[in-house]
Amino acid sequence: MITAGIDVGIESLKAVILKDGKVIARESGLSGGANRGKTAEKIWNETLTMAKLKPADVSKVIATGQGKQDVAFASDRVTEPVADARAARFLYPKATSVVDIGADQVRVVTLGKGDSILEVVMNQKCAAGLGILLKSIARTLEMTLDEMSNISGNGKAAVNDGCAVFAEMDVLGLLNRNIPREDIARAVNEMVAVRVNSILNDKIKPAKTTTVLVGGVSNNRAVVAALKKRSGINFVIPEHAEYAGALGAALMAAG
Amino acid sequence: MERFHEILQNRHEYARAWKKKTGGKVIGYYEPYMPEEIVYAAGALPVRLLSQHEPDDTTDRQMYGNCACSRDILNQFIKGRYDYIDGLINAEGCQWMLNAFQTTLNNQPELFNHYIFVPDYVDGKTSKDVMRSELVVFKKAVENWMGKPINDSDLDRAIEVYNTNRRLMRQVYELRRADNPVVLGSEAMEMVLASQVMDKTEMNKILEDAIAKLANRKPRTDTGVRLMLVGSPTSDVALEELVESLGANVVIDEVCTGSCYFWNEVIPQTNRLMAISLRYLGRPHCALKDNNWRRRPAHIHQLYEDYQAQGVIIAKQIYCHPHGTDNPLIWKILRERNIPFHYFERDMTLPYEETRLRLEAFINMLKPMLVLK
Amino acid sequence: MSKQKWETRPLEVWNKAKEMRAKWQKSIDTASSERVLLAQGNCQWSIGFPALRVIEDNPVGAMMANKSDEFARVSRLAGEIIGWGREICGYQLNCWGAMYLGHQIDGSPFPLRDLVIPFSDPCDQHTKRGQAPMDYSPIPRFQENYPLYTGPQDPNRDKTMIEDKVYTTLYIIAEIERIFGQKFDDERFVASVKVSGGITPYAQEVSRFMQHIPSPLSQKDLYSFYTLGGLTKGDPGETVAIWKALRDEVEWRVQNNIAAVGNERFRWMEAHPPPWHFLKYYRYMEKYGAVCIGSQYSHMMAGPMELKKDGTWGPRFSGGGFGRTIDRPIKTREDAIRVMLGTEARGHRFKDDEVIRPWALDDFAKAYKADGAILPLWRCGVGCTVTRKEQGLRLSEMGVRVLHYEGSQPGDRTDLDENRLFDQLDVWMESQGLRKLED
Amino acid sequence: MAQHYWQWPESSWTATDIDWKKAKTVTAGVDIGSNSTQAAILCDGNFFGYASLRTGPDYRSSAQTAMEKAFGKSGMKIKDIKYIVGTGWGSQNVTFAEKTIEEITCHAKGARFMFGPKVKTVVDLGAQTTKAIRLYGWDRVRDFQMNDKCADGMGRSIEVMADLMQVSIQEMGEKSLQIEKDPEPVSTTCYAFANTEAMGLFREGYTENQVLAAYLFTIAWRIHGMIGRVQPEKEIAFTGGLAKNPGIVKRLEKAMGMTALTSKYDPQLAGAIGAALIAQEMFEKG
Ligand SMILES: Nc1ncnc2c1ncn2[C@@H]1O[C@H](COP(=O)(O)OP(=O)(O)O)[C@@H](O)[C@H]1O
Ligand SMILES: Nc1ncnc2c1ncn2[C@@H]1O[C@H](COP(=O)(O)OP(=O)(O)O)[C@@H](O)[C@H]1O
Ligand code: SF4
Ligand code: SF4
Ligand code: SF4
Repeated sequence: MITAGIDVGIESLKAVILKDGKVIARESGLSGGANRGKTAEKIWNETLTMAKLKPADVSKVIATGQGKQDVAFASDRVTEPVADARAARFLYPKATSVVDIGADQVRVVTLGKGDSILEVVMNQKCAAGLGILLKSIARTLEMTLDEMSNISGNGKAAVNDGCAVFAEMDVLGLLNRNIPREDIARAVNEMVAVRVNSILNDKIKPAKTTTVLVGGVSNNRAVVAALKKRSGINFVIPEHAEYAGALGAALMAAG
Repeated sequence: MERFHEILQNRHEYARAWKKKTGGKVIGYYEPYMPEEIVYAAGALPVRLLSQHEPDDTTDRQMYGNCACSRDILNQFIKGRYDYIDGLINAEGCQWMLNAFQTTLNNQPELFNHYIFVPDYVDGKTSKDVMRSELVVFKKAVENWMGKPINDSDLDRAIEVYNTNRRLMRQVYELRRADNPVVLGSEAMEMVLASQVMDKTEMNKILEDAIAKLANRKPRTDTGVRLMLVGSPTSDVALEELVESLGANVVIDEVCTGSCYFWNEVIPQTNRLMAISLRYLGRPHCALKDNNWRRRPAHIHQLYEDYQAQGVIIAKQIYCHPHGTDNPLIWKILRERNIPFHYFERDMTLPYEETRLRLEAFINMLKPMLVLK
Repeated sequence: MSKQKWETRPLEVWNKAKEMRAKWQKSIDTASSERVLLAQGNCQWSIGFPALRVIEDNPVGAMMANKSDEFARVSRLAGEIIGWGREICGYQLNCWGAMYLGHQIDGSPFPLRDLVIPFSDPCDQHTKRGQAPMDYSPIPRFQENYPLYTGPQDPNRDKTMIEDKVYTTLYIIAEIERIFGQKFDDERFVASVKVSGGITPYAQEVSRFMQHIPSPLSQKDLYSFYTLGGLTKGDPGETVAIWKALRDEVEWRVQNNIAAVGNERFRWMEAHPPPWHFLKYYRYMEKYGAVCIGSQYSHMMAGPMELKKDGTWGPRFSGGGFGRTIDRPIKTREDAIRVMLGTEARGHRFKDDEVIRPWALDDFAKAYKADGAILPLWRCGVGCTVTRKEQGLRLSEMGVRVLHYEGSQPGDRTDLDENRLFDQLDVWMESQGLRKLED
Repeated sequence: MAQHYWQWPESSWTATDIDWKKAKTVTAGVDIGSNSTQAAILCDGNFFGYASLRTGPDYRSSAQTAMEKAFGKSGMKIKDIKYIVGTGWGSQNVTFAEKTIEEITCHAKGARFMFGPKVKTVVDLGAQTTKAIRLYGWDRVRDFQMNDKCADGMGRSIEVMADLMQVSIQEMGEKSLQIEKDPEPVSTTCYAFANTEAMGLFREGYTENQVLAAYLFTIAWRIHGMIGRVQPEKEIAFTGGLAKNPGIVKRLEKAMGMTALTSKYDPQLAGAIGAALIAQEMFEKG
């Protein structure tokens, strides 16, 4: 059976086509604000082309993500944590929790027996926009996201870890004091880790070795390293972790 | 002077050392309405719990919407910075502090703890009796816990030590009034802050020394614009230092961790607990308790005049609701009396650039260095 | 809905209730023209003064939020401009913002207050209530103490605190008589205290009926009623009559399995007032077959209740005080005040529970067989949110699924992200394996 | 990323009809904002040249570049300028400046030059901070207010929003005005909330223009509160980058019942011009 999942994030849109439990095509792009519906179609078509398929070949499409209702051709919609949970179980059957750090939201899903979910914790509003912050700081520092995620080691600089807005303020202050760009980037990565760790501390704390990390920011090695250090959790990071939502939706479409 | 800075910076070490030296017990307290004399008379060290800057990734689990002050105290407890504390006392004040108290106890129920109800209507006719009866209960609780009674002579001694401290601090503040003061705003503030985490007997000794030394200091002629600080409690002197770096000086404050802490003394009477009650109810009103008869605006105005300040900085902690609720009236009064002021919100840390901009502009506004056409 | 499990039908007493509310509102609106004193605040004894109306900023603010987003927003801005920040309780911002603007929603002039009698409530925002009108135009204000302490019950402490309150209340009444030259009518007051004791048993029964599956009423219904006896001081006799009618109707509903939500399959509880401008989420939850069985707040008229050892849900106090049945004669003003205050200084108000009985919500969940709890986190004010996250932790440990959403305050829509809330509700339901019954 | 929606156009201009070599005093002001850097040059008080560009991560070189762009082909060099005043967020990094002065004084001064003596209230809408400045009858600051801490970064947030919406920053304002009635604003608390909430409006079926309208209304509303706190007079001038966004300015005008003053100068230049004017005074005072 061929099924597909589309994850319409606030920033990026991801599509996955699944055939008999195997991913045969994946594609992503920017979500595009008001045109999310059209972007979804465009990326969907690209994914189909990649898989050399026609729309009719796909038996079911499920959409997820903050813009899921904009996907006109999807026959069903699921919420993001449910899709994440499904994907995590598929990618790593031993998984007990899954943490998704996206552009705007951080979600911690604790998995229960069978298909059940014990708890979903989402970031508080003041911890929103961590992925966006990383991107916007990269722009301010004129660095690429990749450069920012390669930074390691220690530095003295620190930014306010209360929220993205205050952190950005402090970054500008550090720039004014001519602190090296690398130090600033490091401080911001650390700040993101502090905020995410605070969400991990909420309600049920994820297990040390069986927690799966997905979402765009899982690509940021520096943040992940800092988070590992703070939380003591040795995350399992699947390949193509940012597609987890889409994959989960495709799996759900397959039943 | 440096000694105060040192103790303030290393307040945890100070308390641990005190404990080791004396074998005594340390009691942490949250609100300025806590009658320290009683604790001191029992032979324990009362320490005001102050916030610190530390990444906070622990309190979201149990708190929401709190001011950074109360949040950070909980954060420090969870991280074990306050492992030397044997007991916690909260004298009713702000609810966020009550929250910090209660939540800490939920995490560490083994601590000795007591809650003192402080009348909301501090000027009420019967409020002093309620306060006194609360102190009777409190004294008994401390006695039971310490395992020995607190005598009148213990109380007298403690009252004397605290009154001496208050007098000395008033003396230091008196020095700030001079046109060319020998003590800067940040230095004086550091003293007050340090005094809240120190053994007062020791503090008094150091303080006497310091005052003697101050007398020989050369008056500063470069302190510039005289400012007054009003607002939420703080635990550091970053703001004062910033002001000084901009060619101005904070000459007086109306802050709960500043002048309000020591402003009035216990007036002795045979009923010691009543004397203490009256002292605490009669302290400069904190924003929360300033509800029926408004004394705060008058007090602020008086300090402003006495210290010949030229402008007022109102700095409020984010989510500090007592000060938030009081602002409209303070603004109104200041405007009516043509007193220039600048209001802003601060967090645990001061964003340097932004605050500098505000203060510099405010100082330029008060005393333009350019004769603009 | 295709096929409902249970029958649903609207409440019949509802119309009568509406009428009573309208009457009360009118008496406020005409207060100034009738030369009636208008007090900011709330107290039961106000009924003793023939020409005194008490009205709090809380219901005014809530009503504004409910009626007009725009007017509430403009009012809040007026408050912000004179110096309030966003950490202030939204009711206060709405109500006094309108005072600064000088008019009400319908454009009529804002009725200025003549005196302030702050409502006794542990929320810090209440301690400072009524200062806005006092600072705006000099009017008398009568503060009292709101005693509270943690730790074990101590009769001696209670006694001192209650004596203080009795003294202060008598003093305030005498002061109002002196300042405004109004005679306090003891008989009326005594009658009112007796009558409000009369409501309590009915309210408690209604509360207990809510334990039934399917729930006969939902949170929205409760909100229509709780204001009747408590916040609006209408005709006492009428109030008791309507509570009786309500009780009878609810009993009938329980006997006949008339449900608030026809497809009830999930029961959830709350902890505080909802956002008054956004009551539509209750409707939305019905799509999932979920019903809200109330909160301590909406069950307030029944007074403090607790889970008894035998598993029943019953009143916590007897012998006077808010929500307590009266078991002794009331003759004088002081008797009535003492009954009104009860014998314990704390536990009086549902918000005391936040501090002294943190397990209160656990009990509530058990009593009402709640599957879930929606606990809002409000950024402004204090009383709304203090210890809410800890309560959430306790409930989760019990196996009750908890949803926190964030906003400013029930009367302030600034921070409430409606679509995010819908998303959260979807996640909450779906993660428990529940999907919408039908769209 | 194919298109940079957030990028606003940089610009510069140098007068060709003034011979700077003949001028008695040549002064300059450099405003290093957190987002944009401007340089303005005055010859005997006449506007000679300016440049406005994006501040890079190296503030010092941004200041340098701005000066060079403002010189254009005139052949002027930094050493030819008698007095330079630095201002703005990064003022300390104008290494070649004789003096630095905070931007509130500079904006007040610059606005008087740009908008004429009618101005009583100046509102600087910068990328990181917004300020409302009330003047005395002349160009001295009488009272001022800056945004609350949580309202920082409104200008930067618009850039993020431009990216998320994929609408160019210059078109946002116009687009947001092409609707019949403004929807209620989203959260005015801070931009992190506002961005999320605005993006969520699509769920309610909002069109692109409506989302933009709600979003810009939010920012305008926030600024309205701040302006109110200085008890403004009606003669208001908007300066700073956001003053170029009609979606904000028009909404503020409507909410406050006034019409903003206009000027032939680019509003973003106020800080730099003010600094150059102060430089001139400083120089004349000696
Ligand atoms: N290659 C990468 N390296 C580092 N960070 C990345 C990379 N790709 C994406 N990110 C981060 O991930 C975020 C996007 O996360 P994503 O889960 O795709 O968002 P959403 O689904 O919410 O739209 C970006 O804002 C960015 O910070
Ligand atoms: N042409 C334009 N159209 C719309 N908005 C603009 C334009 N140019 C700049 N902006 C806005 O102005 C902001 C920069 O403001 P500016 O006052 O220059 O900042 P600062 O001086 O604080 O660095 C940008 O973030 C952008 O939002
Ligand atoms: S600026 Fe930061 S702290 Fe303030 S509301 Fe926004 S996210 Fe929260
Ligand atoms: S008074 Fe203000 S700063 Fe102090 S605990 Fe209360 S809210 Fe926090
Ligand atoms: S509990 Fe909430 S709604 Fe009530 S007064 Fe306090 S802040 Fe306002």
